[in-house]
Amino acid sequence: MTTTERQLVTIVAESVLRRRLLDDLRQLGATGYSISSTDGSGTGGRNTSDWEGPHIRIETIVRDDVAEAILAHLVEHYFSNYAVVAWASTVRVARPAKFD
Amino acid sequence: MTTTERQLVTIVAESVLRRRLLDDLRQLGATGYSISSTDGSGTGGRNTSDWEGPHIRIETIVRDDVAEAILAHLVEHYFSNYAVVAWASTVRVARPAKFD
Amino acid sequence: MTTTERQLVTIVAESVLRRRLLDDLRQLGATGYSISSTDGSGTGGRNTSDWEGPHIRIETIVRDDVAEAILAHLVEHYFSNYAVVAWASTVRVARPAKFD
Amino acid sequence: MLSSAIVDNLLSAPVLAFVVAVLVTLVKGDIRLPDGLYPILSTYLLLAIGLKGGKGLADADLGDVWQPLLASIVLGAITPIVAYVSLRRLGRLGVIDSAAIAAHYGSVSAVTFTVVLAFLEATGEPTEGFLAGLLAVLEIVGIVVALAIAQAHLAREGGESSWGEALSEVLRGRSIVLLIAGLAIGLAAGPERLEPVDPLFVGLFPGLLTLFLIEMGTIAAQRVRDVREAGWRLVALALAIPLVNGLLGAVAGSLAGLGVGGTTVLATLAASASYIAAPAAVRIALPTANPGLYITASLGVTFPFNIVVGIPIYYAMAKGLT
Amino acid sequence: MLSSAIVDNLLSAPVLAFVVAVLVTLVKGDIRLPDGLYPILSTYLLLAIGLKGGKGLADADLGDVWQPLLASIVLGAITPIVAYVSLRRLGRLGVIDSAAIAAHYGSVSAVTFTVVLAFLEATGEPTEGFLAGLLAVLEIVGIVVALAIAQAHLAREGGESSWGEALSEVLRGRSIVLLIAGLAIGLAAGPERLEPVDPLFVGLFPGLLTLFLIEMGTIAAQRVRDVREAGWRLVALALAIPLVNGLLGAVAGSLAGLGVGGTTVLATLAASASYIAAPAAVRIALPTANPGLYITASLGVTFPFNIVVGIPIYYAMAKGLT
Amino acid sequence: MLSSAIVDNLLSAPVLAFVVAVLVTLVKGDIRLPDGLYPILSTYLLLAIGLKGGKGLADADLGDVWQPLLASIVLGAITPIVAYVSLRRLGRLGVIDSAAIAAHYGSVSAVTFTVVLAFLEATGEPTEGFLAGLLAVLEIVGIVVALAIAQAHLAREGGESSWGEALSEVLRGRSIVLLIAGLAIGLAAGPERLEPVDPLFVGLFPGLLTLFLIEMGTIAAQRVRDVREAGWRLVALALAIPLVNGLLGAVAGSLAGLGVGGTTVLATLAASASYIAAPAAVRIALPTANPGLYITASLGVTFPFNIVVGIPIYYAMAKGLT
Ligand SMILES: Nc1ncnc2c1ncn2[C@@H]1O[C@H](COP(=O)(O)O)[C@@H](O)[C@H]1O
Ligand SMILES: Nc1ncnc2c1ncn2[C@@H]1O[C@H](COP(=O)(O)O)[C@@H](O)[C@H]1O
Ligand SMILES: Nc1ncnc2c1ncn2[C@@H]1O[C@H](COP(=O)(O)O)[C@@H](O)[C@H]1O
Ligand code: NA
Ligand code: NA
Ligand code: NA
Repeated sequence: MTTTERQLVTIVAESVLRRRLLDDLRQLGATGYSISSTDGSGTGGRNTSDWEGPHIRIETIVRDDVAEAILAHLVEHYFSNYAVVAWASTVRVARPAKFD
Repeated sequence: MTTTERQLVTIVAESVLRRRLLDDLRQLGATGYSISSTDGSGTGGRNTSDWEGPHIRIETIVRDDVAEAILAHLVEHYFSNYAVVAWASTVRVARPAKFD
Repeated sequence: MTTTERQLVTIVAESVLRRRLLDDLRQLGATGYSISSTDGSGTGGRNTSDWEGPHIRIETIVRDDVAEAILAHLVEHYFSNYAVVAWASTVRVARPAKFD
Repeated sequence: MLSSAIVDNLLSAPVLAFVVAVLVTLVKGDIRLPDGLYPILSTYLLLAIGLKGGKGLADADLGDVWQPLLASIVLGAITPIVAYVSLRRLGRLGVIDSAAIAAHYGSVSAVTFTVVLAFLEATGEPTEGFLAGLLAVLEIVGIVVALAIAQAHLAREGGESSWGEALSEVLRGRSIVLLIAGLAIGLAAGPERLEPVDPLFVGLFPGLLTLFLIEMGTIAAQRVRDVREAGWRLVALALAIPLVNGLLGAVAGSLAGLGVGGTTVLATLAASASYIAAPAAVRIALPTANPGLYITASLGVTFPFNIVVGIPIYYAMAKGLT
Repeated sequence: MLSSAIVDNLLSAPVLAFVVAVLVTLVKGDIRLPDGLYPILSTYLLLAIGLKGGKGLADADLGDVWQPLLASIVLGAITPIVAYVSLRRLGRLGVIDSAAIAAHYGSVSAVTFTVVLAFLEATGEPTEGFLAGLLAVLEIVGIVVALAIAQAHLAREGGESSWGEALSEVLRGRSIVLLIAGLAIGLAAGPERLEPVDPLFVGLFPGLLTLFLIEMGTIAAQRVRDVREAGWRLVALALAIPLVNGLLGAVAGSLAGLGVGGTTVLATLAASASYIAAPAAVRIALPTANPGLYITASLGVTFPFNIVVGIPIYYAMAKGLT
Repeated sequence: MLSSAIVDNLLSAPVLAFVVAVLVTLVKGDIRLPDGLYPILSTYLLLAIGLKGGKGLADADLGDVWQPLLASIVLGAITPIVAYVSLRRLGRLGVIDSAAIAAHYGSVSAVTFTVVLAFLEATGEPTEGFLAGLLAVLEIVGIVVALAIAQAHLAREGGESSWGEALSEVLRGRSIVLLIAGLAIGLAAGPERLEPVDPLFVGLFPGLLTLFLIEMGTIAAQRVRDVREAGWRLVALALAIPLVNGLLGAVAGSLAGLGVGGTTVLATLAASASYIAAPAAVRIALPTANPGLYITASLGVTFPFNIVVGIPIYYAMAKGLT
């Protein structure tokens, strides 16, 4: 069957950003997302999850341009002050229209 | 070390499909899977997780042909009536035989 | 915006290995990780999670050479005796330095 | 008289918690219970109900039980048909959606059951101990009948329906299994041997039910938007069907020789709509049915109606009839 | 006298559990409670506190309440300023970090509140029922004042601060919402109607608080490393500010006509530092503030100090002043 | 006499819950408790046991304690050797698998401990308060001895074994830590000061144990398939070893001057097999050992055997010997 390429953007962030990030995603053109919680540690040293509770892990399948926009947005607004990590990868989906 | 390419198929679906989807995966040739729960929202509007509980998120590493078969199967049996999203991506594994 | 390629290594393992695996990752050069829990089944037949509790699922973004080293390390030390599955995929990140 | 019963019910901790949670959620306050607590509480409630029923059965003699049991089976067969016919005729809904919704009204809501027990407890009205046994019966029969209706239709159409699977989904599902396990343990151990576990399963019951209803309130409130979309016909029927089925339940209860308490409970069960077992079964058996309709009706309208004003009404019916 | 009160407090189950958990964690023992239990326990504690306060308000007449209420608002305005000024002057911290920390000392710690209640309960000292109402007020006012300070400064700098959002974060946040929901339910239902839920919300309270403090101990212990980094100035202030604010609280309480118990509670609230509502609000409103400073001060130093030795001190102050 | 004790035990809520859960799971019913409840319950049980033991130690004087303590250490050394030798000789298993399984029989099952306490409670048989202290000792010694056996062998073979790590895994692991933390808190606070937390840690104990055993039943039932594979030799030994070790425990208990209750408990501990601490340690120290063997033996055969029929047998032994 024919599949189409889309971008899967995964964001791991401290939970206090939950509402904000989900709003941002919608505005940047994501049509949906999946969210779960995760723990972890990184270079930020101090782990906010100790008092904020577990991090959130967001996955959203989007068009390439939206993926670009999301990463750029994260860099501009969150990377400097918050515990946020994000990555994008190419995936194949069966119903591309659902994510446009 | 030498790695071999396989397909990682990720399925996010409403929890009521749990038993069915896992049976389907086995029959379609998946040798194993990992399953966790997730929340989310999409174009389906109404979120079944409100009363069904969190969605399930299934990951299964399979051969390319099996990945194709899984996506095709999902499109045919579930996409129209259920809250299901799935994507496939290429990953590298160390023990390909384990997934054949 | 410019993104750089890195490797996302995902490890699913029985929970008893938690402390060990996280130590190994640090020593092999991972600068951070995200960890959550998952259930699943595979070819190992008997599912250790019945009495050990859910598996752990570790994600770590690393340089290509570190990814190689991690997979090699897992094959050598864990694959034969423990319930461990791992895969690597190429992802794009905005702040490559964070993962070096 | 009725109004005072409504106020008493409204000011009881569980119902009050439900109403407060609905209001808070409507003003966008975050009062959801932590994930993981909801399944724990529902597991607890089902087990506790089962144990209570099992203890009751241990004391009761078969003579008292068979008539209410028969009445429950009959109700399980009639109530979904009442729902189905009114949804088709008055609700102008298709066969599938009508059958889907009917399955919810044929089945029962265990939480509504616990609320009516708490209400009667507070009112000082005694209840037969074995009523939880009827709950298990009613939960199943109604779903089966409603799915059979859809099944028959689909067969005629040549459409495929996996209702065998749906049935086993119900029978092996946690809600039925926990209820029956509780019944079995309670029946085998009997009241004395269960005293050590009473602090958990009896003493904490009202408190944990209150906690649970906070979560129910947030869930129900999220359905309000859908209620608007669902249209006035469905909303009206989601209020009318419980009253009709409640009356049938009250009649059946009094005929079966239940006291005022037991009759009130049977009426409430008949009036209640399932929002756990039924949706899961229907989702499998009738995937094309619109969840927006059956969840909105059962969870968004009938459930709040029953626990806030319905229960006192069924109590009044029971007193009138026995 | 004071020392014996400290020993009594230290040997109470909740405080002892906290201390043991700290020690175990420091020797790398794994005593963390399972994930998911922490949010369940904090939800429970907030609801239980709210219900208790609501019951108290139901009994109290407005005449007794308005003065303490006023005192709380005044305290909510003064305590963060005390903190801010001392952090700027003595702590030599920047505006942002000072305001961020001040928000924590302006707000309150609900857990510290529950520990002082348990302490007074054990001491046999009666407390006014409506105190939990003051908790809700104090939790908010202090944060607002402190954020306003930062806000004013940032405005001058032309910097952007999303403090409107931060405020709604606090007001709609679970801790305030659960507290207020509990107050509303308790107030509406009143003591008699809540008796069925007392086994859960009253009977289990000390035990679940003890369980909760085990988790708090592990979290506080993880901050110890940070305490070293934070420097002696901040640590000293994290001990001094509570004592000053505690004294202010004791004075305010006695002026407001509270008894020894109520005055002790108000002093403890004034002395306590928030580590749930405040951090979340500050993280949003002042993202450039260093969490390493405000969490270490509130959770790593002030919280342990207050529950182990602070409470008996505030109790002594209260007895001296009333 | 014995048979009636077996029936009494079988009809107690916890054991009944276990049996019902096993049966339900075997007929593919879904009675698993929600994820997250299992770790919460085991945390609770370990803390509650520890607190009980701590209270007991607070009252006991060293004179009564040192003999049972010595007996426990001796048992901790002998029982794994009994297991190891019989598994090698009669079970015809390799060194690694024999040592791995022996570690489980040398260690103890805290849940079996709680079931025997509940059984004696129901029987009205008094027990020494400090027994939970022995539990902590026994849990560790047996594992160490068994791992030492394997260690010695592996050293000879020149094979590598990370048993230091395994040991710290046990000592820092949650089960030991929670137990010891509970003991410390109970010992320091003493009975009076712990009264406020009794509703949680004493009152709810039988109920929460019952809930826990439902989950244990589902887990044990999942091992049934493995039991078939494991072969009759292992199954036979998984029934014989507990009886032998139980007898040794009963003898040791009576020699150590314990009463019938305490002797029954020590016998049960000696007979019980660990399925939490031991598997985790063995998985690390002896990765090549086959979990299918040691989990099946301890969890699939010995655990059900002990709680259903073993305990009354050990009780009979104790009565015969003291
Ligand atoms: N290299 C990484 N791979 C995967 N997740 C990471 C990585 N680095 C950081 N994270 C996640 O991002 C969170 C914040 O990281 P940091 O901002 O570096 O403290 C951590 O708690 C992890 O959950
Ligand atoms: N674009 C997306 N990216 C990631 N997950 C999605 C996306 N769209 C939907 N989902 C997930 O799939 C579920 C069902 O989506 P839908 O069928 O569109 O309502 C949602 O609840 C999400 O968990
Ligand atoms: N093909 C697969 N795809 C995804 N996860 C797998 C796969 N096979 C095994 N796993 C995960 O790895 C764990 C151990 O697998 P195994 O060692 O094959 O028993 C399982 O419990 C799953 O969580
Ligand atoms: Na019904
Ligand atoms: Na304060
Ligand atoms: Na043993």
